Amino acid sequence: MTSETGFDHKLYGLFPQPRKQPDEGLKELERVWETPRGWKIITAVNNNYIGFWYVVTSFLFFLLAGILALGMRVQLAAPMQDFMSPDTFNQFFTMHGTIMMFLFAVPAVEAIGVMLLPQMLSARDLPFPRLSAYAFWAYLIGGLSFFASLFIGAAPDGGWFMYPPLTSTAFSPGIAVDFWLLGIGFIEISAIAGAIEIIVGVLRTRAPNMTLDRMPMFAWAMLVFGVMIIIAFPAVILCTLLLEAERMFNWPLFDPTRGGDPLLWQHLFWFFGHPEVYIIFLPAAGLMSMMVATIARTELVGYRLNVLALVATGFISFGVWAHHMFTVGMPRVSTGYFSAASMAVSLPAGIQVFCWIATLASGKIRWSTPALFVVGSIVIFVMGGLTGVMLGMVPFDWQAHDTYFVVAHLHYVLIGGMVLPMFAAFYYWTPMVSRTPLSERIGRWVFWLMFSGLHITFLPMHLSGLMGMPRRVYTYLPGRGLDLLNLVSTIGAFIFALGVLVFLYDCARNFRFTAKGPDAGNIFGGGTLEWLPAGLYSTRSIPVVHSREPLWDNPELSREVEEGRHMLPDTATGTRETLITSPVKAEPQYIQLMPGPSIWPLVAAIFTASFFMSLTVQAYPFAAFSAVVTLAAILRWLWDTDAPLAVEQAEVGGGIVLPVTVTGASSHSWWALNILMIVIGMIGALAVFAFFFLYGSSPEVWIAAPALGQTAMIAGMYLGVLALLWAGRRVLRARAGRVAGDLPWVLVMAGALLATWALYCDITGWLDAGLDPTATSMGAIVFMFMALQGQVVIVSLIMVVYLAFREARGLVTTPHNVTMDIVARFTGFVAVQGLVFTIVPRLFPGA
Amino acid sequence: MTEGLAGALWGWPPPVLDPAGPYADSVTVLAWALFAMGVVVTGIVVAALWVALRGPERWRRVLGGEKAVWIGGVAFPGVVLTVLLIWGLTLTASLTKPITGDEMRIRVTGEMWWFRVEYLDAAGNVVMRDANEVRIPVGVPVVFELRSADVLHSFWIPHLSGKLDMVPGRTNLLRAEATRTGQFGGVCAEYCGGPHALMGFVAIAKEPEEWQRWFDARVAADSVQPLAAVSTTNPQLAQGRELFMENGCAACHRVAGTQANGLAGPDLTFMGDRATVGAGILPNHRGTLTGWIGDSQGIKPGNRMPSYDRLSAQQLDAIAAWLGQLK
Amino acid sequence: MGDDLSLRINRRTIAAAFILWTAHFMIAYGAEQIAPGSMAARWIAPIAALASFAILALCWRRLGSNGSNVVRLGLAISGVAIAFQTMPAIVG
Amino acid sequence: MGVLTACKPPAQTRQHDDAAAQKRGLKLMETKGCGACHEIPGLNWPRGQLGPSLMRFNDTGLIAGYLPNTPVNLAAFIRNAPATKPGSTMPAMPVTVSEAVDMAAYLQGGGRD
Repeated sequence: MTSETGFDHKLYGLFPQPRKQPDEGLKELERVWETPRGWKIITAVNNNYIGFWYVVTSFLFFLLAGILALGMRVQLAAPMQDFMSPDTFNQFFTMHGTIMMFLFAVPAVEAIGVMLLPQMLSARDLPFPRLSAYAFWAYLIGGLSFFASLFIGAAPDGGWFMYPPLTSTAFSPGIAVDFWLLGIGFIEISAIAGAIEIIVGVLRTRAPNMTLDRMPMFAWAMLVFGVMIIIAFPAVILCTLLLEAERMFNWPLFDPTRGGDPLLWQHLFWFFGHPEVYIIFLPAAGLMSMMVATIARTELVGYRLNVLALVATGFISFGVWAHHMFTVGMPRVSTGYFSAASMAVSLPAGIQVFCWIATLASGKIRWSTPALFVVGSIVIFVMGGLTGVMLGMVPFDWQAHDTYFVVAHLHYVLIGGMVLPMFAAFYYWTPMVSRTPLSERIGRWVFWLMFSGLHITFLPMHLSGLMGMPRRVYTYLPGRGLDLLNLVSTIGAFIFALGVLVFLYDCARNFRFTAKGPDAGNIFGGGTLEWLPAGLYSTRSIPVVHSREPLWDNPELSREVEEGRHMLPDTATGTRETLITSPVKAEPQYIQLMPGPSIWPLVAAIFTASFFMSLTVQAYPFAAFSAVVTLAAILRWLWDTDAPLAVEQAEVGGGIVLPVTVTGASSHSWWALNILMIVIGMIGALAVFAFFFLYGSSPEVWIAAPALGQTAMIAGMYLGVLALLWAGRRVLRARAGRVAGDLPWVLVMAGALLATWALYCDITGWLDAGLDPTATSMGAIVFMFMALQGQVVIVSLIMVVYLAFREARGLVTTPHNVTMDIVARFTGFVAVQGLVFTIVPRLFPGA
Repeated sequence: MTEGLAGALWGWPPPVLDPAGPYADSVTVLAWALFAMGVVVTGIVVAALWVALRGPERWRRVLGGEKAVWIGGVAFPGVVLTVLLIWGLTLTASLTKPITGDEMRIRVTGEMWWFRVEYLDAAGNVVMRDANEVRIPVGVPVVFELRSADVLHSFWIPHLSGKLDMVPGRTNLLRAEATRTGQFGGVCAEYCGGPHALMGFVAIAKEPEEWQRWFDARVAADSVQPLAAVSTTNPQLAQGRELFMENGCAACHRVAGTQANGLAGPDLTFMGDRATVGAGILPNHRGTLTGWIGDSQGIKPGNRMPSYDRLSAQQLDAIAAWLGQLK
Repeated sequence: MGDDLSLRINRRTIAAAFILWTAHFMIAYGAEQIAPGSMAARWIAPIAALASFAILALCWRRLGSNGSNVVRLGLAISGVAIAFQTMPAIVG
Repeated sequence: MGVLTACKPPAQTRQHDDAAAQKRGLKLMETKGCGACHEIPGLNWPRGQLGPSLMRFNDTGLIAGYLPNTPVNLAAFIRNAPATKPGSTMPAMPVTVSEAVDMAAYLQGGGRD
């Protein structure tokens, strides 16, 4: 096998090492990974704690949203009841959908990822532990304050999809919608941070020799999940920015009287919203694939087919967004394209289902609670998938759209595809984090209550939909044949809830959290690395992997790992560290030093939340104060991570010496930054889509562009920025081996300033041409371009100042330097985006 | 007209499966085929699961390899989906055949939370106004011009056709045709805030001759003003009319032939002829009309009409009496 | 061994197959957005599909005789999806 | 009124045992929209406040403070209140005789369905 990084694969033969490591090493390892005691536990950043809290929090939101659902079902148990007022009901269903999608489903799978991935990959922790801590705290605080809006009656009531114009200031004048927009935007940022962490974690922190072909299915699923978040979530961020701009500054992006278009929101929202369904489903499918293999006691049949299915779903799910919009009056051929993609996206789902069935057939099932949940999920998911195919048929969708048929469909898919697999995972992986496993006997009750409750609740809804019951109604008229169906649904909902309650009872009785072990152990006989004996540091040494189920192929592996006979035994540098491997073949590359416990991610999260809350209630001075504190806290936390290195390189066992941290294209931070630029670039690209969409829908409000000469000048300035950056890097390289001097950063700073000036020229150019952001949709979207460009320009200016500061301390090294590289790269991105934002509107002017 | 309204509109059989026109017929056939497909495929998967878990060794070996995945997970769905897609696309095409311009035209505008109805002539001029009710002749193709005055709504008469959204700033055209007479319920299917749940209407299909007579009479009545005369003969009606004008009703409602010319609320020129009160939610007779005027907020919380609870029962009844004879 | 997902040709071919689907989707849908209902917008989808099929076939051949069946399935799924994506322009 | 009595000789007892009639009566109250003006037992909506509440109607001595609360009187009142009690603000209702009898049965049965 050829090497990816020049690492000699023969060296894997050195492991396991013949001799056991001395016991002092283990003590040292435990000391290094020690958790703060007492109340200081909240400063912990280790994934064992953060992951567990994260899972518990997301489950809490599942319960809260579930309680809202029960309230709605009581209201709908009989026709025309007044258990709650229409306004309360509208808030309930809005919050139920919002919480389930944004505060439960996505965070829950992300949380399971944070908890399980390092163990499955045998990494000591995720690559950016403080970032996960920040993401968790931001989510907890933001989520709880969002939920609290229900108690003050200020909860949003525009539906989780928030369609304007109902959510525009004209029809929703209060702050409830702002609360939603800022709250959700904030939580999305937390989700994106988590996704970056997970992508880098899966690609760079795998155990040595765990090639892409040997990754656990869940890791594959989380990789696709992360990439999908990076592509899809910018759409909802742009949505919130656009609607907030309309609400706060009166920019008519969705107001048809001034050239806006309410359908723009729907396109952008569903470009996020449909992939979101797969973002939720794929990780759960990854968990299913792993559990299926274990309960059938055999390898997953069609591992590679399954991977192919994940990747195919990841792509095709981006071509189905408008099947939520078949009834808005799109041209016929357009609806056809989305119908076709909806059919195509079912193919990979079929592959996964049959992989699971084939695996069950090729092995011999051992019944257990996870096994029940897995088999039940397959049936429910297939049923939901089939109604999905029905809804993909345009003429049928015209009838069934926005009725209870869709309610039934989506709950089958989400509960069969995500909730039940999650419960299976709770039963399956609890022994990893608890001293005692959950009860098999109670678990069966939980399963049968939930399984039957689900069918009793949602099966009748297919019929209520066809009988004409629309969605999102707080009541229905008597005498329309809906009474009995709804009563049955309500009873089913309570049966389902009873199942969840019994699960809570099981947890209270049997769950005893332990991060350090001894835990209940591998009671289901899984074959992947998370079942190795582990402490807070994960495994004592990191095993060299030769197959997909290393524990099945090498029964001795646990002992070998525990005796420290594999790679990176104990601690090589005397600090927290993990092994960074290459993305494809997982060849050891370097040792990453990891930050320890810190209060600053928590402080930053509290003040980020208070920043967004203050914006919502328009307490601008306090918002500014919060922003400053947040920035200070983040810089303070980064400060620690930049400590000078004690050692340059260290031995990881078998005489293999690896460098300690590297810079450049193989560093994990470089990866993270590139992913971040993709996120910002996606927001820009979708804004360009919005421009063309509005142009197509209201060309009559488009005005003539500023003079061509001015456009050429601005374009020239942006090209000048690129030239300056190129020159700066060139100078740095030319001074190899010497002090960098001032010229490189001065050139980069000149570039950033030139980009700022170009933006200024762009703005004044449009103002002179008579464009007014509040008058027409063209003004709104063009000034939106500039607002987006303004944000990245400000970031690049801050970065340049930071670079100057580093240079003053003599920290800019030749011929390559990470800070210089990142600043130049980002400023280059600013120039390219500026170029696009300048040229696009001037190339497509009005009369 | 008012007899057993609710029961006639909905109920068993489900309207989606009980088509009353060509634009719903073929979708019903498709729906049955899709249900059959759903049941068969679920059956196949459950059977495969049963074989995988409990089946004889020989069968399990067949099912337990990648070949099963290729056949069951790729080939079989591939064929089924291709057939469905072609069917769906051709059906979509046949249901959205170009509009010739010879169809009868009715403009329906979604408002919070009722439907404004305007009958158009061939040139597109409004010839007659109504609300929350569309009457169409049997066997005549109709095009509904759907608009919205405020937020998104959706126009759905499941017996006659699929739904189509009412989008501010756009005009969507919905084709429909009834092949039998009857009353068919309709609702707003897109969430529009507040009492969205209580936003309905009625579609009434009549024999063409009957429809034509009714339509001609209405157009004649709407264009001139014979109504004012009717109300003066009876003191109660005169009082009702006076109260209507004095209490601000006229600011929002229009009654042809009187000073009442408000356009914010439903046109009441033919109120007495309407099947429902409150946008499809109550049968229309003098009692319910009285109740609605006096307590519309109690009946449909959050709607735009205030409750006239400051008027006495006797006064409300007079207004209802006057409105009830506007036919 | 030929199926190994960490092989460069396998990774790249799978990615290429679905990027091709994405490109075809964007061309077909984009054309329909710009000129709804026009004949040009209708023709562009089958033409782009033929080009896509040619590229898929090329990828297929590059896999060689002992290439991966899984990757071939990826090419096939992409091909079917592109064919689906062309039907609305022809049948619809 | 006389005509009505001749049509259907009613039982003059106040307590109705005819469960089927009561059930029909409730259904009619619902579909005719009586709730637009009255609060009616067993009806969630509407709960009109314009007319008198009809909860515990069997305890009421006189219909509209005017007529003895007998089934015949009540049925007649429901059909055409102004004719039964001159000056009543309750309008005549579009219901048949047998429907009115069922509705009366429901109200006088204490509203138990």
